[in-house]
Amino acid sequence: MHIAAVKKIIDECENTKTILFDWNIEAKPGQFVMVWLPDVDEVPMSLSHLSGTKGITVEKVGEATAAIHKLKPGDKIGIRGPFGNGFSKAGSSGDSRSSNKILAIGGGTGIAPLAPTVEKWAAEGCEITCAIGGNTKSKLLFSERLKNTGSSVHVATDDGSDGHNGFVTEVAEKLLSEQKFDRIITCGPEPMTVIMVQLASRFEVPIQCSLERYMKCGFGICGSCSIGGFRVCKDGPVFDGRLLSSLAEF
Amino acid sequence: MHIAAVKKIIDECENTKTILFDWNIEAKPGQFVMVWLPDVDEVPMSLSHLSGTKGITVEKVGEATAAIHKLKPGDKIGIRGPFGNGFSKAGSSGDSRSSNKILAIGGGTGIAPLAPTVEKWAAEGCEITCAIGGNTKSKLLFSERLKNTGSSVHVATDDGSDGHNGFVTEVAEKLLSEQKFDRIITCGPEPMTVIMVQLASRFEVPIQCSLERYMKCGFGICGSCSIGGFRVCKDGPVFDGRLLSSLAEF
Amino acid sequence: MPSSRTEIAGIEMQNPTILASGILGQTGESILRVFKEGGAGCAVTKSIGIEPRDGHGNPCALELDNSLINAMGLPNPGIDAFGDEIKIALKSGKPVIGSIFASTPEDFATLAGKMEDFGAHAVELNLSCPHAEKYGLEVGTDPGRVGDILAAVKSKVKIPVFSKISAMVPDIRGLAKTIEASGGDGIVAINTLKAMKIEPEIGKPVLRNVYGGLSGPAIKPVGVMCVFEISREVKIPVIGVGGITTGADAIEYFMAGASAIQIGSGVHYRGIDVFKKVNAEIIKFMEAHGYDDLSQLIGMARGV
Amino acid sequence: MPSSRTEIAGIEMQNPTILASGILGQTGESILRVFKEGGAGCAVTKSIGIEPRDGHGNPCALELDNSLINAMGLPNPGIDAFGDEIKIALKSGKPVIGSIFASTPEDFATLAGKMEDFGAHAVELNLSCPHAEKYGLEVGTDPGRVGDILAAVKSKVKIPVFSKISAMVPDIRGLAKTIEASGGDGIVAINTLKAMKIEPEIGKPVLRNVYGGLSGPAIKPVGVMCVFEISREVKIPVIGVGGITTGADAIEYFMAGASAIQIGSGVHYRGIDVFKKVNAEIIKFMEAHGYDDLSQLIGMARGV
Ligand SMILES: Cc1cc2nc3c(=O)[nH]c(=O)nc-3n(C[C@H](O)[C@H](O)[C@H](O)COP(=O)(O)OP(=O)(O)OC[C@H]3O[C@@H](n4cnc5c(N)ncnc54)[C@H](O)[C@@H]3O)c2cc1C
Ligand SMILES: Cc1cc2nc3c(=O)[nH]c(=O)nc-3n(C[C@H](O)[C@H](O)[C@H](O)COP(=O)(O)OP(=O)(O)OC[C@H]3O[C@@H](n4cnc5c(N)ncnc54)[C@H](O)[C@@H]3O)c2cc1C
Ligand SMILES: Cc1cc2nc3c(=O)[nH]c(=O)nc-3n(C[C@H](O)[C@H](O)[C@H](O)COP(=O)(O)O)c2cc1C
Ligand SMILES: Cc1cc2nc3c(=O)[nH]c(=O)nc-3n(C[C@H](O)[C@H](O)[C@H](O)COP(=O)(O)O)c2cc1C
Ligand code: FES
Ligand code: FES
Repeated sequence: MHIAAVKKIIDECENTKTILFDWNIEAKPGQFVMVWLPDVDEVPMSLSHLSGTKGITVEKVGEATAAIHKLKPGDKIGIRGPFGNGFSKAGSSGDSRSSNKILAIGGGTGIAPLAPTVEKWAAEGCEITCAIGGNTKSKLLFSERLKNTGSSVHVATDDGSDGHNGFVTEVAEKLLSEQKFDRIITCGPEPMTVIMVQLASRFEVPIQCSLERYMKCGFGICGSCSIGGFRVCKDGPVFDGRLLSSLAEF
Repeated sequence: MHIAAVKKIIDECENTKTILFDWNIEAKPGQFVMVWLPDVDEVPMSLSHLSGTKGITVEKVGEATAAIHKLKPGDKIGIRGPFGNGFSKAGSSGDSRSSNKILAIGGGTGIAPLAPTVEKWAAEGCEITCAIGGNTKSKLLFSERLKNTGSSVHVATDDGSDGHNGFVTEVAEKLLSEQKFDRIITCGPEPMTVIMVQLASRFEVPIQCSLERYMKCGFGICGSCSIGGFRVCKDGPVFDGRLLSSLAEF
Repeated sequence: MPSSRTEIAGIEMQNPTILASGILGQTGESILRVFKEGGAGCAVTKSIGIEPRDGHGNPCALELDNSLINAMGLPNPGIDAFGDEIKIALKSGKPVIGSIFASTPEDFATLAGKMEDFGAHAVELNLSCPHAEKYGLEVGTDPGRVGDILAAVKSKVKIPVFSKISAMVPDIRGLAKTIEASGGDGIVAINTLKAMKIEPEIGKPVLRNVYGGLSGPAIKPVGVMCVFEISREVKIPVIGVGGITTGADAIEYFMAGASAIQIGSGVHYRGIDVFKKVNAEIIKFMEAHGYDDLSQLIGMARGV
Repeated sequence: MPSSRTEIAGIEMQNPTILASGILGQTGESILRVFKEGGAGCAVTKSIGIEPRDGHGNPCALELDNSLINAMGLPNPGIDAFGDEIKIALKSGKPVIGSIFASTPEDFATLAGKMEDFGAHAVELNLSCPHAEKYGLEVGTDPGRVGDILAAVKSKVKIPVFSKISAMVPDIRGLAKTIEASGGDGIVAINTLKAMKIEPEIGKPVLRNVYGGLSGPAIKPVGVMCVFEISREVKIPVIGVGGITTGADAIEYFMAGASAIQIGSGVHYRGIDVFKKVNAEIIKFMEAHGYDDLSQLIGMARGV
């Protein structure tokens, strides 16, 4: 376990903060960590910042996330990981497409692992189109950060306060019908992911989906996070859409 | 523990055999190993061969050494180590002499760790004079091997059957009074070592002596091999003559 | 090619590697995957109790040097919800052992009866989990109590009953004899060692439950010792578990007297196909040393 | 600079690192060296018995992954020959604790009396060695027997009496309470774990004695757990031992409740000056975290 002192805290959007800390370790975009708040809990969080300084971006939804929101610079947290497979430009085995043109679909804090992925792949020369969604304008995460990568960024809000009035999946459907993508990556609420898997199948584009499940060990031995025999913490959190379609539990 | 199959057995001289085995590890001249004969015992033996193929050269004196003499090619033995410090051309700290001209004094199986030392140092350009002793001609170890290094080799036997009739320390005394040496290395029965330490002090030549003590762990924790607070297995087996002179137990 | 087939109390296994209880054994699908992708010869389920249980809060598992520590706290869906999982696991056609935990002989018997009804090939009594109050180790060190539990379970079921015991008892041979005398069909040794981790920078225990169980390579020498001691003492088969990640580790356990071995933490160290890998290494060892049959190795270090 | 001084049952130590019994403690000269060159704050002698004893044959110690295993078998010169060694060790001016082993309360009392006469600052009762028949673990797991031994020793000597116990007991808290109730002045935990090593290529146990004791980093999480459990239960001081090689390891034990710590295998892992190194690391940690006094750390993880 790595013990990190909180270095900086950034208010990202309503109810969501980024916690930055130093941790000298290689991590891949889409990987997550287990964050220990002593006396409170330990919860899984995607890495939203991957350079020398690492970061997590956390929405307050309950006790552990509230404790994260109360952290001050200098406070110590325990970090285990990085865990999981992360997004892959190469795709899963048997998938030999190139990854020049990518569609990234994110909802809520699901945008947290997408942002560093888009940053990295854009820098490597991919042409990325992002579509991100949230309840309302003040809850949209990382829209500026994504734009700064040079990607085109489409926005959807449930209340129409910014961009498309409706679900981000509707934006995705439009984009898929207009353009040809080599690959889709997605992270967000499970209903969004389910629709994206269907869209990807319809438009015959490979899709990688990052899932969330209740986690205990984080490294693949306890089985708490199983979905159809696969461990979200170890075999995932990023799964190929075709695998997910084949699972009864999804 | 390394399990080695006996590769080759060489009859060296009366009652003394060399056991060769493969063991891919770095060892310094003067280091020793603990040799496990399953169901019998485990005993310390100097490494007499240090290249890719390692070897020990063993005089039969009791149960364990008799078991070693009974080994056949292909038999398996357990090897722990290499242990101990080994001989050092640099000498102990505070001793900044060069080591061009070296006197190597060996008695009995004490010649076993000296031979690879002389081989190595001679190849590195040292001018080495060897004096080795044994009870009788048929018990003299490695005289040809030492000659092959290009060193001058003097011999002493207790019964005069070869070379000087008497102790090897007498040959050493003569050499020391005739020539100027940078360093003496020695290994053999303890009375021989005691005399060599006295000679070294009289002729003001630094001396390194390899000692033997009853050993159990071999790596410095049990204390069985202590001499004046020093562990023969770990702080030795090679000790500086001045340190030995200061110890009551020597 | 030499055969690593083995048999314990009439249960035939194509290979002697068994999934240990608590590792990926909470769902039928996971167990299926351990068989298909992993190559296990047999699997033990997560330990199941009478009622559903959440287990301890997080953190509940972490990696230490050369070992893992966990305090899952026996999370499980309760026996009644577990029948379906067993049924899925049984689709593999391989033997499935139902692990159960309880505080009383009666509850153990009830659980064993249900496991038998579900089609489990055997039950494994968890008499050794070191981090769940009132269960496991707390009921499993006193020979009298263990005898009572076995008597109740044996009078209830026909399938073999294995007892999984802890190394943290002063007289493991006495305990083993009691188990044999009470009709036990086999002994599984060892469970995790009671242990804990404190984080100096924080000044607190890391596990939410404070205490946990140590597993992985660090505990192997203790496990091998227990198997050796037990198998010298009793005639019923012994299943070895603790720190096995390689074929050589497994061979140590066989030579100590184990008729089969279980792997838990090894799934972390070498992946889900650790069973395949370990079995291949066992066969390679047997080939290199001229053994045809696993039984030639079993108990060898005891001079058997 | 923060101070790492500590005190146990009236014995003052300039630093809290103590040489554990059986490591280099067979001669006075070795102990002197552990003080002078090694920097230990206190030393425990090898366990000494009534009669001289050779111990077990070779092999009797080997290195495993992350641990050592040994079956020295309590080799020692016998108590009467040991007075001179204690006298040499006492030249250091530092506290020396005499470790003793026996099978009966009377022999323990005799040995303790002689250690007191020799000038030892305390005695440590070896109730936990796992590889010497009739001694150690075989007399040290039953609270009744331990109580009798302590009663006999306490009525014989005035110097503090420490009891060194094993982790391999089902109820370490009960044992600790018995020790406190019987007048024990401190508890030392833990000794090595009973273990063994089989060499697959040979098909035999490696240790001549078959069984040995596991020490070193692998056992630390078990030792920390025991110290935590014991120090929650009793008021007498606890000395932590098992797997300590760094300052961070020592801090874990302090936070668990240890008032001082012993180092054995650490001598192998980091050299004879492991005591100096560990103490320097403790002080550095205290400095970095703003602690002045070791007592601030002791029991911290228990919420003390
Ligand atoms: C791989 C992964 C990556 C994640 N990344 C992020 C992220 O980048 N940003 C973010 O804000 N959130 C992320 N989450 C979700 C985050 O873990 C939960 O919001 C958090 O655990 C809630 O804890 P709580 O005590 O505040 O809320 P609670 O009141 O305990 O629960 C609120 C919700 O969180 C779920 N939850 C609680 N504990 C866990 C747990 N141990 N594992 C999984 N889910 C849990 C509950 O089931 C419930 O749905 C991620 C989850 C996973 C599995
Ligand atoms: C560092 C070192 C290097 C050695 N190198 C060689 C060598 O290269 N060739 C060689 O022939 N001999 C060497 N010896 C000596 C060798 O270890 C003994 O001859 C051997 O242990 C005798 O065992 P045994 O059972 O045959 O005889 P025993 O009948 O047991 O004893 C014969 C003699 O050997 C001594 N001895 C027995 N066991 C041990 C032990 N565990 N440690 C040390 N001494 C022991 C006894 O004290 C006695 O003096 C070395 C010893 C040491 C300490
Ligand atoms: C995460 C985890 C959960 C476990 N759960 C159980 C359990 O429910 N029942 C049980 O009898 N043993 C349980 N164990 C113990 C293992 O079955 C096994 O005895 C132990 O881990 C030692 O084997 P290993 O070193 O191969 O892991 C668990 C171990 C781990 C690591
Ligand atoms: C070679 C060796 C010899 C030991 N001898 C004794 C002994 O005589 N008496 C005793 O109480 N403990 C003995 N022990 C146990 C240690 O004192 C200590 O409790 C144990 O090794 C755990 O600590 P460590 O991990 O720091 O080594 C011995 C340990 C070793 C490794
Ligand atoms: S959280 Fe334990 S297996 Fe995924
Ligand atoms: S043989 Fe154990 S210290 Fe040297």
